[in-house]
Amino acid sequence: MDKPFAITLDPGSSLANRTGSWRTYKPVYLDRLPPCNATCPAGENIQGWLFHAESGDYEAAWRSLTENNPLPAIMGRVCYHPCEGACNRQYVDSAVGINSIERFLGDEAIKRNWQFVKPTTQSGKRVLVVGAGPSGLSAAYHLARLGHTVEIHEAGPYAGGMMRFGIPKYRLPREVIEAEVQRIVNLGVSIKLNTKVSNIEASMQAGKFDAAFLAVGAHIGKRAYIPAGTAAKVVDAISVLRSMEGEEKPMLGRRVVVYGGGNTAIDVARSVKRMGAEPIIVYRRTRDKAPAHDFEIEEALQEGVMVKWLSTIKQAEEGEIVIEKMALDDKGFPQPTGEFETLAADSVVLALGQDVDLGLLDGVPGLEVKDGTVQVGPNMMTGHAGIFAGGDMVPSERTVTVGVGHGKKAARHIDAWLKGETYAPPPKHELAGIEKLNTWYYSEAPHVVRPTLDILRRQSSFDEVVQGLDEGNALFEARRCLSCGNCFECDNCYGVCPDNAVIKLGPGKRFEFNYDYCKGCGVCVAECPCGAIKMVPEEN
Amino acid sequence: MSYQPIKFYQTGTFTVGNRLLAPEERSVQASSKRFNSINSGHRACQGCGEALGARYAIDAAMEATHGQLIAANATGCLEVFSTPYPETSWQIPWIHSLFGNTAAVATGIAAALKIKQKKNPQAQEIRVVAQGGDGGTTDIGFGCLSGMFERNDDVLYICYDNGGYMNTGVQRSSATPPAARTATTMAVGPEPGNAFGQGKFVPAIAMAHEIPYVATATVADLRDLEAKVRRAMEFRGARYIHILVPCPLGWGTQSSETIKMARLAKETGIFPVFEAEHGELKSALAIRRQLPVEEYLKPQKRYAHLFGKQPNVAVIAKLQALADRNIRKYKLLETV
Amino acid sequence: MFQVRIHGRGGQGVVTATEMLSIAAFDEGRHAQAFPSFGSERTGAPVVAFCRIDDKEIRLREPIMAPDALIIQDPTLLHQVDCFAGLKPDGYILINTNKSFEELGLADLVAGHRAERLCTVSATDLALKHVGRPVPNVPLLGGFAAISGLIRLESVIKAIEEKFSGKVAAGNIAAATEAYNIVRKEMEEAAHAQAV
Amino acid sequence: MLKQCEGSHAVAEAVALCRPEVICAYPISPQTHIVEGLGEMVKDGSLADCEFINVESEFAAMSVAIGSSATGARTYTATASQGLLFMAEAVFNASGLGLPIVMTVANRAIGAPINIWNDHSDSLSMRDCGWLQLFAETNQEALDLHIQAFKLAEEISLPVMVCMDGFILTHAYERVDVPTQAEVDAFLPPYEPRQVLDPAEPVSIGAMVGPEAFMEVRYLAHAKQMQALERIPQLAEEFKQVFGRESGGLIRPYRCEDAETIVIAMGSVLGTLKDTVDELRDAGHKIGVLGIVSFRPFPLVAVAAALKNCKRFVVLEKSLAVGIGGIVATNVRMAVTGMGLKGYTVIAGLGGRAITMKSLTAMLDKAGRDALEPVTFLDLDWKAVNKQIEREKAHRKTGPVAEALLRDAGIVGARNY
Repeated sequence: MDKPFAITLDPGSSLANRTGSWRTYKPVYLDRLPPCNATCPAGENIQGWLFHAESGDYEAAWRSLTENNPLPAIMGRVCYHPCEGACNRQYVDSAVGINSIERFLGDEAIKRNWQFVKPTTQSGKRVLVVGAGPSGLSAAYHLARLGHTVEIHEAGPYAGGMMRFGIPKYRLPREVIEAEVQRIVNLGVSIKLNTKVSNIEASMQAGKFDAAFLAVGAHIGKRAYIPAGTAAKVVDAISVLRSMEGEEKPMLGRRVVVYGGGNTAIDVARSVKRMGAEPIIVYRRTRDKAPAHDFEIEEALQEGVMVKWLSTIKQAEEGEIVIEKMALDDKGFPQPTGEFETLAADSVVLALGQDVDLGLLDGVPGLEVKDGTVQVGPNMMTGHAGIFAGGDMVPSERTVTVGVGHGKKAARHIDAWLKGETYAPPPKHELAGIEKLNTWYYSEAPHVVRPTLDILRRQSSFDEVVQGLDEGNALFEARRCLSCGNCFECDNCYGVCPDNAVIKLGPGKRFEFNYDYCKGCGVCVAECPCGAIKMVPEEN
Repeated sequence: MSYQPIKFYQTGTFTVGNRLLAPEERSVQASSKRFNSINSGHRACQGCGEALGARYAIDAAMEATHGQLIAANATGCLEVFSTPYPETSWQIPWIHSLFGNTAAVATGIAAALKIKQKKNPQAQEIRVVAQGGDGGTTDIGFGCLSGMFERNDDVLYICYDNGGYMNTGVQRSSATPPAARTATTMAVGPEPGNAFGQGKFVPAIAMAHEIPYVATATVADLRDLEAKVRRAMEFRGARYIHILVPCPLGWGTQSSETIKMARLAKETGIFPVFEAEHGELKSALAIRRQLPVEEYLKPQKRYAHLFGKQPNVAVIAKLQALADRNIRKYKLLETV
Repeated sequence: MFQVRIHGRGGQGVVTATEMLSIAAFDEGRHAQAFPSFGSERTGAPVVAFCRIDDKEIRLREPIMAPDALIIQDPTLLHQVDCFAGLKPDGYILINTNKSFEELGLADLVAGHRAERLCTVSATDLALKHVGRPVPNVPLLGGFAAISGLIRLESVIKAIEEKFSGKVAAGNIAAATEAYNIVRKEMEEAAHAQAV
Repeated sequence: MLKQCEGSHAVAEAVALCRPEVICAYPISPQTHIVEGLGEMVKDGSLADCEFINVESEFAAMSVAIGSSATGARTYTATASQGLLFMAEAVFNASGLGLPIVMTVANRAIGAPINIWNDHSDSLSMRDCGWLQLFAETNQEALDLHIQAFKLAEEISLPVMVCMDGFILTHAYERVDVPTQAEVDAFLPPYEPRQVLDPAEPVSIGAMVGPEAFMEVRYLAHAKQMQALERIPQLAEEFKQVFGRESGGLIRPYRCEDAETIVIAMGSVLGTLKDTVDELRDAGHKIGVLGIVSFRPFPLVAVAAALKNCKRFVVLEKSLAVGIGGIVATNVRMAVTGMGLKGYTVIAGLGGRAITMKSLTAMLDKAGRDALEPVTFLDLDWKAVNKQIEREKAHRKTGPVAEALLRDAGIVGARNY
């Protein structure tokens, strides 16, 4: 139409007015490090794999997870999940059940027989891994994916190391270990069982290995001197647990005293309970001082395990022991009280920690051994070039997860070393703390509690105590993730911009700012639920 | 075992959208094909709540009418920042006439459309929306608005309430909340701002006209706002939606806090968000995490005089009582 | 040009009367202009209305100050308003009353007037009788047709039919016709009396 | 077809014949009968496809008209006096937006003191609002001007006021020739808007225009009225072709040839003036009458041409520019600038004061002898005025003027004959 001058205007013509020039600060998208990822000893990108799980794409989630950890079904059972302790959701309602989702994904992978993708090229290098425990398996897996030929030498009859000999069935069914180990074998890793490496250099020469990763674990039960009569039965926890794997169960009698307050002590007590015995844990300090995880102590007590806190064994005789009551001093250390008590006991199981068998290192030049562990550099290499070590045999917290983490880390360094390079890990993003989030946008959704086996079966069988999640509640639990510091495409920035200055790039592509019109008001930053945008000054 | 089934992604209905929603569950604003009825390049202040509210509401109305919409606009910020010659931000047929006559202009548009429809019944039907600020609605335009209500003309009137005459430099309107400082109600004497009471609360007056549909909304609850515009378009006759749109300039808040302020207004009970049909209250948007009014008042410079060395406890208590009254009256703590 | 002024009270159909008079004249092919005294008078207040009748276009818009005829719809006005102001010598006067000019105390005022131009008719009674309401305006028009000879009774009846319908029209026609006959009779008697 | 009917009714019929699509109605005397009439026609269906809206004020009436006109509907409303002032803001807006609304103004005085009777103060107070203003002399012309007004308004996209004297015309029963629908359709084509609110072609109407373009917008409004100056006589000519009547145009001279004195006026008083002039002519005065039909745009050239041979002119107007004198007179004087004519302003008929031949004759006789004051208030009651002036000199608390004057005149209720 022939419009009147000035008073009538063509639609949308204000695009000519670039309001971006009003800006003194501008918003920028960024990824921040979610606290779960930050705390995972295995270095998992938890928020990353949850992102896929949220959409129900469990295989993608599993593949993302196994980028860092080849044993989700195992970890989903035995990991002590520090991630959940760090989870920002605990400030909204309760932490996301990361561990249970990991287990769900691991079990899905076994059920659906998902396999690892074989490397396309081979490096021609050969790496010897000593020990088929979590650390060794992890290293082997990563090295194989990097195209190296990997051979694991395992002294024992089965793969799994402490996962098999240290963790009872009711916490970790053996078929789960079998399945995840088999998947690593299918990737091309060869495992030689009953093959004890007694001299590492000899084994390396014999097998023409270019490098070695040692992860023999800590299998030798610590002994402590207890005055004991000849007839007294005193055994160590590791051998008890190991013997559970064999055919003939250990003969411990009815009243079994377990001496120690760590997870191993709990494991032994709960195991013998299942064999019909009446375990009593004797520990010299209090429950809150005990190194065992409280939820495990709780489960043990539920199952009828007795505990004598603040007690030490003074004397072991046939059929009974004498304990002395202790009291904590002001520094929290237990001190003898001189009060004694006699307990009936058919046997005493010592659960006082384990030592490493360092025999295979005898005579290797350059190695440094300190209080029973091999010293390694930040790249996990021992004093001897080409020989790396990890897991329980190096100084660190002795958990499966730490072991898996060592395996990954060592593998990356070994790979670099084989190439004559040094591996530099990528810089870490800034942490996405709760203060960076706008939690208003997350709707109320309480944590899903994993179902547990009924108490009678727990006391009488080795059936798995903690059950898995079904798909419905696994999905629900995954969707409780706040996606801290990482855009999950909620469209908030796109919606709340008063200047339509956010461009939506489509599914998976996130967004970008249209700085021609963005006035820099910062509403998008304030309303981003997960803290994936920040304001930065315009450079002048 | 039982677990709660999830309709939406864990951000529920609070975010604008998300990648996991079925298309029919997505908000209009989440769509990359939304109309952007008011386009980029407008001259609103940084973080303008009215610019945001207008796009939310008009886009939703465009969606509901398949783009067959004409808008009348009162004089005020929205008009000034959207259509300074030689540019307009509007992508829809739009007319600005005067400050106080928008409802009547819309009536005229509706009347003309009715006749055109009658003369050409197979033509696509076109609907009318009128919009203005609280000054143009509750003060100078109130006569025309009431007339439009009383005749039940087929017009959806949307009031963007930022609690004052911000365009002219923050003077008091009849929608200025109690104790809020404006350029014409300086923070002197015991009670700057309105005399106590809800001021002139036009949604209630609209309900008194018993028009088919009345609703309040805020820019902090997008989905609620869009649902109300959609609902409004299902009715014939006069409809009224009153949207709270924070004004960083007039309220003395950070430009980034626009939505936060609207959210606080609702969560404290200061601004009740509800829906009424034919004069009867139908539903209210429940408070999710109730907060004391201080949470809402403190960040705003217009209330700074309440929080000096000696906080004005009496006035704050009165404001809390106001919020409590809303909570009782509109049952804001009862979740349906 | 013939100018008529009608006096009455609000509610007595004064304005309507002038309009009908103009319609009657129009029906006879004349030019006519009827207009009220543009007041905001309410029921009961004194009201005046005017009607001009001519054979050519009427351009004059001033109020009628020198009427050729007066119709007074309410005799109680006689002592409140100067109804006779400007009346031309030998102007026509028709009053709604059952009294005589003498009884109304108008003897001096009308002294010298031609008797057959001074008539009274109790139009209110006729209205009550035929229409059932005390609206004297229409019967008076019948009387005016008679007294002035300016318009025919048929034209008045046509005007009535244009303004009213059904029973009201019929009643008014009856009333106007009776008034017409009454006035004719009065005029004849008056003429006869003068002849004697 | 010839009819004897009320002026308001005649106008209602004319408007209906123009097929309006939206009519806004708000009651105010003396306009009310017009919209009442239209309301009946919409109800009984004789005026089809028309929305009739009872608004809550004149301000709303014009605002509704703005909305409907901008949406492409032929739109009509009517008002008077206070009503016109109450809608003033919207009146300016309608012309500013270039919306071809047609509005009848049943001219009436403006208070205080409140007064319902006729003069021209209302529409003349809006003389600069950007509307065209056409004044009717008779009910026939009022009827005809409405038909012309719609065509004119829509052609040049400006609103038009048709002004007719309240009561004197609106309430007067007289003969009018009401054209047939066919005749009107032949003269007035359907409305084709210059701009329209339509989703198919969205535009923003009513933008904020700053110093950089505002003057241009105003100039264009002026240019449009200049354009109308040419169109108005042509339309009158076209109208004559179809209806066979002289109606409208810019000015209407009566016996002005060889006239030494020309009296200029607008509206219904022209009739009385013509009768007066006829008598004066018979008495040997060389006098004529010039009627102004189009007050806006004001026909400067045409007026100058009509006056070029006279010696003097008298502007008789029903309006007062307080503090200067005449409003029409001021415009006329602008037209005759430099022509060396004697000019007299006569303020008459304010608030319904009757303008009689007697007074006009006396006044024009004086004018003929150049014995007239430059500004004359016709039939002013000097006794009452002076008394009040004295009173005010005497003491401070004199109370309300109007009531005092009525008291002096011994008049209880206003009577005007």
